[in-house]
Amino acid sequence: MATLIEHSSILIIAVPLLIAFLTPLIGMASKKARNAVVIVGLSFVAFLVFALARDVILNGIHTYTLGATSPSLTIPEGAMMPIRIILEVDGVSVFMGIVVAIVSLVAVVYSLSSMKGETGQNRFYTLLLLMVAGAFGMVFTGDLFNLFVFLEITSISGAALVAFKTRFADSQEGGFKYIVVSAVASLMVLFAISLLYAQYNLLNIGALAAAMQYTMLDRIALVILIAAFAMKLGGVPMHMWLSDTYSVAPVSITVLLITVSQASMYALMRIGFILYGVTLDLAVVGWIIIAIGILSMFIGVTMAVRQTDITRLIAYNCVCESGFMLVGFGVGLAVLGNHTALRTYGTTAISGAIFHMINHALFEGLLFLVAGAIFYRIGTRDLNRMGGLGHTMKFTAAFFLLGALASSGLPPFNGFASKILIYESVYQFNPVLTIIGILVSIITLAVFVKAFFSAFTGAVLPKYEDIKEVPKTMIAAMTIFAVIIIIFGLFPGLIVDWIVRPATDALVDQASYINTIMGAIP
Amino acid sequence: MIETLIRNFPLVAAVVLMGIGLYILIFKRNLIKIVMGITILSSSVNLFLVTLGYRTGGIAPIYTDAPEGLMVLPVVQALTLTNIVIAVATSALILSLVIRIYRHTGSLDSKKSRRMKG
Amino acid sequence: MRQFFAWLCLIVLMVFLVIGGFKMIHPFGEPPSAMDQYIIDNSQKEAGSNNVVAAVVFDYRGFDTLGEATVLFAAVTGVLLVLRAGAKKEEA
Amino acid sequence: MSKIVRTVANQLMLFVLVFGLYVIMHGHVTPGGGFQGGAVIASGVVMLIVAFGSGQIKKSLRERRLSLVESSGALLFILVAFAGIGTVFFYNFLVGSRIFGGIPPTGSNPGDVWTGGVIPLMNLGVGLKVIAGLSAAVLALALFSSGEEME
Repeated sequence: MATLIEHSSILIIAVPLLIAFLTPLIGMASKKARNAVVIVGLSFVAFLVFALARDVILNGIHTYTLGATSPSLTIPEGAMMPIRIILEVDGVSVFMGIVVAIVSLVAVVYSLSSMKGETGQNRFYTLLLLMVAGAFGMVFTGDLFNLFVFLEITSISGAALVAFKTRFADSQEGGFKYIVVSAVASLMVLFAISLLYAQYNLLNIGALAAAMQYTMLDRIALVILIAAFAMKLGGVPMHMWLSDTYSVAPVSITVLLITVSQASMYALMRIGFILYGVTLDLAVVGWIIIAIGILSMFIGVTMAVRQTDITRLIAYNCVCESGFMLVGFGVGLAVLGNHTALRTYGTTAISGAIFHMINHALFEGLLFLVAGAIFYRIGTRDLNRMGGLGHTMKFTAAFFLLGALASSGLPPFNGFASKILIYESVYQFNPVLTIIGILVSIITLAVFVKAFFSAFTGAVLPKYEDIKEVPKTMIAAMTIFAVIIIIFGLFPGLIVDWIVRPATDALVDQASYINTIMGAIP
Repeated sequence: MIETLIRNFPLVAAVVLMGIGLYILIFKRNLIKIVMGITILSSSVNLFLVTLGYRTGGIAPIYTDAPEGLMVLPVVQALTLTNIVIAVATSALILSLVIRIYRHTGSLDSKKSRRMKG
Repeated sequence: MRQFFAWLCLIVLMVFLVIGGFKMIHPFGEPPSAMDQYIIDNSQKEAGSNNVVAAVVFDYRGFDTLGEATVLFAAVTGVLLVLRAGAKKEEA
Repeated sequence: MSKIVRTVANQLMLFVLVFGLYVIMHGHVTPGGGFQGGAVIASGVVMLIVAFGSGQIKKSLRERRLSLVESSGALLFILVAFAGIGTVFFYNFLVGSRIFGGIPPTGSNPGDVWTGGVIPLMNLGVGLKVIAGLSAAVLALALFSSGEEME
C-alpha cells in the first residue's frame, strides 16, 4: 500500500493512458469487455485519487521525479536545479483530482446508454480516457512545459469528441471553434513559457518561482499567460466559442469539458499564486482577474436570458458561474501581500472560489446531463417546443430543479454554501462586487425558473404523450451528482474542513511549494 | 539600434512570423487560411524556441564523431520537436473538421457556415 | 470599429514583443545554460546515449514525449472518428 | 498515375523503408529518432497513395491493421516506461544491462548502436506508432476527399 501511494501520482495519469491505448484492441474483440475495462480502470483511478488525497492532506506535498533513481530525488547530485520532470501534488492538485475523478466516472456511466447505437464507440471511449488523463496531468504536473503538453492532449481529444456527431454540421463547427481557440491559446502559453525559459533556463514551476525576478519580460509572459488561460476557460472577452461548443457536444463530453475549463482555471491560479506569487503587482493583477470575473458574470447572465436553446442557456450560465470563481480568486490575489487582510477575508474568498469550483462542476454537470436526457427522448433542444415533460419524466424534472436551485445559490444546496463564502469575504474587500454578485444570482434564478416552467410544466403536448423516462444508467449518473450536491449542501462545513481548507492553504503557501522542490539548497 | 536588430535577427523573424499568423487568424475568414494561420503561428514559436538555445559557434548536441566546441542547448530542441509533432496533429484534426464542414455547407467561408448565433 | 480594435491589439502586442526581444532577452548566442549544461555533461553517463537530444526526449523529459505520442494518437483517433463512415447525413 | 510512376514508386518504397528504419533504430547515436523515421516512412506511404490512388492502397492497408499497429506501438512505449516502475516510472533501467546496455565513453566517440538503454526500444515504439498513425490519418483524409469511405 505504501508503494502504491508512493507511485500513485504517476499511476493516476498513466493508467488511463494505458487503458486508452488498449481500448481499440479490446473493443475489436468485445464491446462489453471494453466498457467493463473502462469503468473498472476509472474506478481504480478514483480510488487512487482518494488515497493520494488522504496522504497529501495528512503528510504534506507529494513529489514524484520521473526517471530519477528515487521518486523523491528532485535535484540530482551535482546540479543546482531540477533537471527532470517532477509531478508535484499539493492540496489544490488533489482537490482538482477529486473533481476530475468524480466527473469522469459519471460521464462514462452516462455515456454507456446515451451513446448506445452510435458508430465509432471504440474511438469515443479512447478519446474520453485520453481527455481524463490529460486533465489529471494538467492538475498534477509541476513542470510548465508538461502543463502545455497535457493542455494540448485535452484540447485535441476534446475537439474530436465535440465533433462526434458527424451528421450535424453544428457539431463540426463547434469542434472547429474549440480546436482553433485551444490551439491559439496553447501556442500563446508555449510562447510565454519560452520567455521564462529564456531568462532562467528552467521549466519547473517551483524552481522558476524561486528564481523569479519579475522583470519586464516576466510581466509580458504573465499577461500572455492570463490571456491564454482566460481564453481557454471562457472568460468574457473570449467567451464566444464556449456556448457554440458546449451546446453541440455529446453531453457526457460537455461535462468533461467543464472540468477541463476548471483545470485551466487551476492553471491560472497556479501561475498567479505559486509561480509569480508575492512578486506580482498584486493589486493590479488581482483587479484584472476581478474585472474579467465581473464581466463574465454580467455578460453570461444577460446572454442566458435571451436563449431559447436549453444547452446554450446552461452554457452561458457556465460563463456566469466561472465569473464568481474568478472574482474570489482575484480578491485573494489582490490581498496576497497583506497579511492581516489575507487572514481576515482573503483566505475565505479563495476557499469560496475553490469550493465553488467543485460545486460548479457538479451542478452544471447535472444540468447538462438533464438537457442531454431531454434531447435523448424528444430530439430537440428548443425550449419553445417543449412542454409538460414533467408529467412523464419525473426524475429528470426533479434533477433539473435541483441543479437550477443550486446554481442560483439558494440554501440548502451547495451553490449557496460556496457563494456565501465569496459574498461575505468580497464584501469586506469591496461591497459593490457583492451586490453585483447577488443581482446576478437573482437573474440566474429567474432564467432557470422560466426554463423549468416552459420545459416541464403545463399540459402534456400531444406529440410527447408517449415519452418515457430515460434509461436507468442515465438516471444513475444524474443521481450520483444529485446526491453529492445535496450532501455538500447539508454539510458544507465538513467538506470545507476536509478538502477545501488544505487546498486554500496550499495555494497561499508559496514557500513550502518551492522548498519541496529546492529542498536543502538555500 | 540597427546593430541590435541585425544581431537579434532570428528573434525579429520569429516576431514577424507571429504577427503574420495573428493577422491571418484575426482578419481572414477562409477556414483553410485559418489553419494556415495556426501553422504559421506554431512555426514562429518553434523558431523562437530554437533561437533561444543557440550558442555562438555551437555544434549539434550529438557526441558521435563530434568536433571540438560548445554544444547548443538540447532541451529547447526537444521542446521544439514536441511542438512540431503537436502542430502536425492539430492541423490534421482541423483539416478533417474543415473537410466535414465543407461537405455539410458547401462553403469554406466562416461567415456563411456560421449558423449558430449567440 | 472592431477592425480598429483588433489592429490596435496586434500592434501593441508586436511592439511589446519586439522591445522584449531586443532589450531583455539575453544577447543572441549567449543563453543562460545551467540546466542544459548539466544534461550535456551527463547524458552519456546517465542515459548512455550519444545523441543528447534523444536523451532529453526519451529520458530526461520522457514524460513529455509520452504526452506528445498521446497527442498524435488522439489526433489520429480524432481524424478517423470525424471522418468515419456510417454516420447518416441529416440536416441539423 | 502512369505505369512509369507506379513502378518507380514501387522500387523507391524499399529504400524509403530501409532509410526510415535506419533513422528510427539509430536515433540514440545519430540525428533522428522515432518521430523522424516514422515521418519518413509515412511520407513513403503518401508517395504510394499518390502513385496508385487511395482506393488501391486501402485494399492492402486496412484501417483495422493500422489501428492495431498504432496501438501496439503506443503500448510498447508506455510499457517500457512502466517497466521502470520498480525504481521510478520512466527510469532507464536498461543502462548497464545486457540489452542496449553499453555506456559510451565520455566525450566524442565513433558511436555504438548497442547503447542507450530504453531509448532504442522507445524509439521503436514511437516509430511504429507514427508510421501507422500518420498513414492512417493521410489515408482517411485522401479517401474521404475522393468520395470513398474508410472501413
